[in-house]
Amino acid sequence: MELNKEQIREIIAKRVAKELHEGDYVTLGIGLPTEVANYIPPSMHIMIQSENGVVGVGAKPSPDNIDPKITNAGGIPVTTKKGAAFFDSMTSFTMIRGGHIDATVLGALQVDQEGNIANWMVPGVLVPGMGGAMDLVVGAKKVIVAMEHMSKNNIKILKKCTLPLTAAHEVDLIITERCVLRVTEKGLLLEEINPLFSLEDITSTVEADLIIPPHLQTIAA
Amino acid sequence: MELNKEQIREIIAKRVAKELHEGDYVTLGIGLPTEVANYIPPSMHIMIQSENGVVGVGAKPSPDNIDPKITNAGGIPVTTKKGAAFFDSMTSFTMIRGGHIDATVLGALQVDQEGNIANWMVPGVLVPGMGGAMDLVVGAKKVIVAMEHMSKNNIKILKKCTLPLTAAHEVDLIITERCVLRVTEKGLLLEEINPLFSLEDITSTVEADLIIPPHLQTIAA
Amino acid sequence: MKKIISAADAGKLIKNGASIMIGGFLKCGTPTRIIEELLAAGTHDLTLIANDTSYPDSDRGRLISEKRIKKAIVAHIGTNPETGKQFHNGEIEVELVPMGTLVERIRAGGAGLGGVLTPTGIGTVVEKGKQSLEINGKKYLLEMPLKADIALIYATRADRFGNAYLEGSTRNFNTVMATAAQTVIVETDELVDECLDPNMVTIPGVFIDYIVA
Amino acid sequence: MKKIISAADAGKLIKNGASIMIGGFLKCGTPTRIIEELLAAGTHDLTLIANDTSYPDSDRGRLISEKRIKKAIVAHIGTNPETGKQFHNGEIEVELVPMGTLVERIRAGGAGLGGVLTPTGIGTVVEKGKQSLEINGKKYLLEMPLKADIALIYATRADRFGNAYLEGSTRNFNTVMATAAQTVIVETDELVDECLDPNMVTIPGVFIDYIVA
Repeated sequence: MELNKEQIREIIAKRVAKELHEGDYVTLGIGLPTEVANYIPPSMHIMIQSENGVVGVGAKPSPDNIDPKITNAGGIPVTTKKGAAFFDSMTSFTMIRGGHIDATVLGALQVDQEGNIANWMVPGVLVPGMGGAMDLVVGAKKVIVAMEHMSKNNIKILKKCTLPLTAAHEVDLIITERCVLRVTEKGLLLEEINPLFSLEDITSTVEADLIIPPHLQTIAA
Repeated sequence: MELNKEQIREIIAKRVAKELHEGDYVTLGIGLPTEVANYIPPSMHIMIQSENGVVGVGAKPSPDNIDPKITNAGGIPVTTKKGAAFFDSMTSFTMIRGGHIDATVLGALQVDQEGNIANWMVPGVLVPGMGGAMDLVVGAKKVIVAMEHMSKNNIKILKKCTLPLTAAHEVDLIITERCVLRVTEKGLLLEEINPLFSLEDITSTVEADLIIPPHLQTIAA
Repeated sequence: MKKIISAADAGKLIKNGASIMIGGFLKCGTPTRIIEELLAAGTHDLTLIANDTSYPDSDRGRLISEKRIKKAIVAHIGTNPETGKQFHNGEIEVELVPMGTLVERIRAGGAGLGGVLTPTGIGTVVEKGKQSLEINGKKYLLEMPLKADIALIYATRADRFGNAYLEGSTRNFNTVMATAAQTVIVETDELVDECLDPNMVTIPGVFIDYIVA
Repeated sequence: MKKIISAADAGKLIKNGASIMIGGFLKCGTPTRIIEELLAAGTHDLTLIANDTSYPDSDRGRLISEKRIKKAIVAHIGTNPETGKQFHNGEIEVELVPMGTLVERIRAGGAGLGGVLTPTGIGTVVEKGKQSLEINGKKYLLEMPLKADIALIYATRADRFGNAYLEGSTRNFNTVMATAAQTVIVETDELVDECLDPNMVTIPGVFIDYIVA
């Protein structure tokens, strides 16, 4: 099954959105995770926290409504929703590291069956810096990795990450366009599978130990 | 020479006021130190910090102008001066412990030639708690002890404090109604003497090693 | 949207034996109505974490006078002779903590930090039984984080999202305590119909669980 | 009253080889005018402490592009490829610090604390060469305080007493940096004639030395 980038991102972002609950405070990473916001039902009240100092991030401003003093962590101007608040980086990381954020959604270069995640550098190639990711992964109550299942033809869901870690033993859930995997003490539990893919499409593209339940659930859409 | 309590407090508070400089941020302890504020010349701009979360403490409010939401560290309603700011206890002790307060003026039960100070408890008798005093003494750039020279007939300026310390090696200056003593590595330097007292009145009431300069300065008034 | 409850219901959320943080510096910025209901509910064996034990006949001071407190972790008890008396009689345990250390210990609890390294208390009885570390040639005490089951905090104004604005010198310990308890209840003088201006929020609603209006 | 100086004079206060903290998260809340003057003054061999190195052609990012920075202590360099390039070429030293750790290290410097005990970075390369402590069964890294010679911070409005109000998401690192440098210069969009409302002060003037209006 070949999906284009856009379809992949939509499948993942839609599925991640289902992990969020009424009243949750959520921090979304840059890139794909940011798109999760587009699939939160308008009736559901979710507060998006941005590590640069906003809780209650709203929609993109219209061109004539841009305030350079209100941005998200990507430096992009945003608006605020009802109930928003501004604060400094110290308070932001008190929220993040102190366990006050219900869930964080982050991309990853690699993730493994121990719940380790690598998403901040490829030695000698890409060293953007960890930004707030290390604190987010350590501190958020629930850590959701939202990523494309493979990177070109490289396997990303491993027995043990080979890239420098962002944090150890912190990932709870891995959501790709092919499946939903839960990190358990015995390996990755295949909770859901996208019916567009076969079980073989999963097992052949995951190096980690997989726990495959007798009755496979279809990915929630 | 017999002075009454009021005279004693006035001599001390007046002399302490001379230690403050234009633009200083100062935290005054409860009791006698608070009276220092009365002797700051109106032309001199000094900002008084109160550890409960005010910088720029002003005069006592008139009875019809009391706001219970604006108090000093003694719980007494105060007003604020021009340029005042409110903040929380965390910020307050960032100021205090972080070295951002130019001077603190505190009372003491005992003080010694090593710059140790005891002002928070008498075991078995009085245990009010240290409040913010330990942080103030450790953090303020200059620590001024303002106290009556003796407690009834007991000597308070010792070789070594016998009461539980508030902090070790932090006192810079001791100001009593009889004299001004500077803590130096070699003992207490008698910087000024109140002409109402003789040298003998000092030496007989101070246990600490005293350095007496050849020409005694009169207390600045 | 946060749950809006009565002071009486807030009082009932606090169980016998619970650890509670109560904001306020003496009377200023103290959530008095919830304390009234806590007194009325008869709750006892509490561990109190606060700046002070107030006055014998005021707010958390009455929790002392009426013997509801098993242990007090505070910076100052001088304004409440009842605390000193019960302490000397062995009726209550009192842990006196330097004020700056107390606020940092609560902050560490709320911010997920492992402890506080402070110069305050070095060379004093506060050092007793504690680890100290030498860092860059200077000695620091390692002080432990503090958390509580419940925090009762004050706000001058709050909105339904739990955002709180605190006026004057009422902020004191309220801001850090909001971050350091399992359940955080804010008692507000005024519940606004509209939202607070996001620039005017002293305590973001993310830290708040219940509002007593 | 604080000294009000020009951006050019502020730029000149920064000497070759100085350590400087610069507030802002990318462009937001960054004191750009002083940076312009710092560039114009030709100052070099600086140690930069900031959230990020911005963009190659913006504010502190230009300090990188124009090779004024000897060492950068930052959480993120991804938006400025020039930093990565100079880093790989060995032209610049880069110390990457998790953002939450960076803000706490600066705070520790400003608050007189001996260090930070954080769980962030445990099990990663961030641990390398650092002491860790086990506290209540959990491992924490000991991270060192950060201070600087100069801090350049942004304000939306300031008064002549140095009190500053920061709007929107401009607060970011500005608040802690104001506490952690020998000399603190605030660049304000607006200098008010009257004083700020003491309830609206984001950064109290006690932390400020100079105002660039």
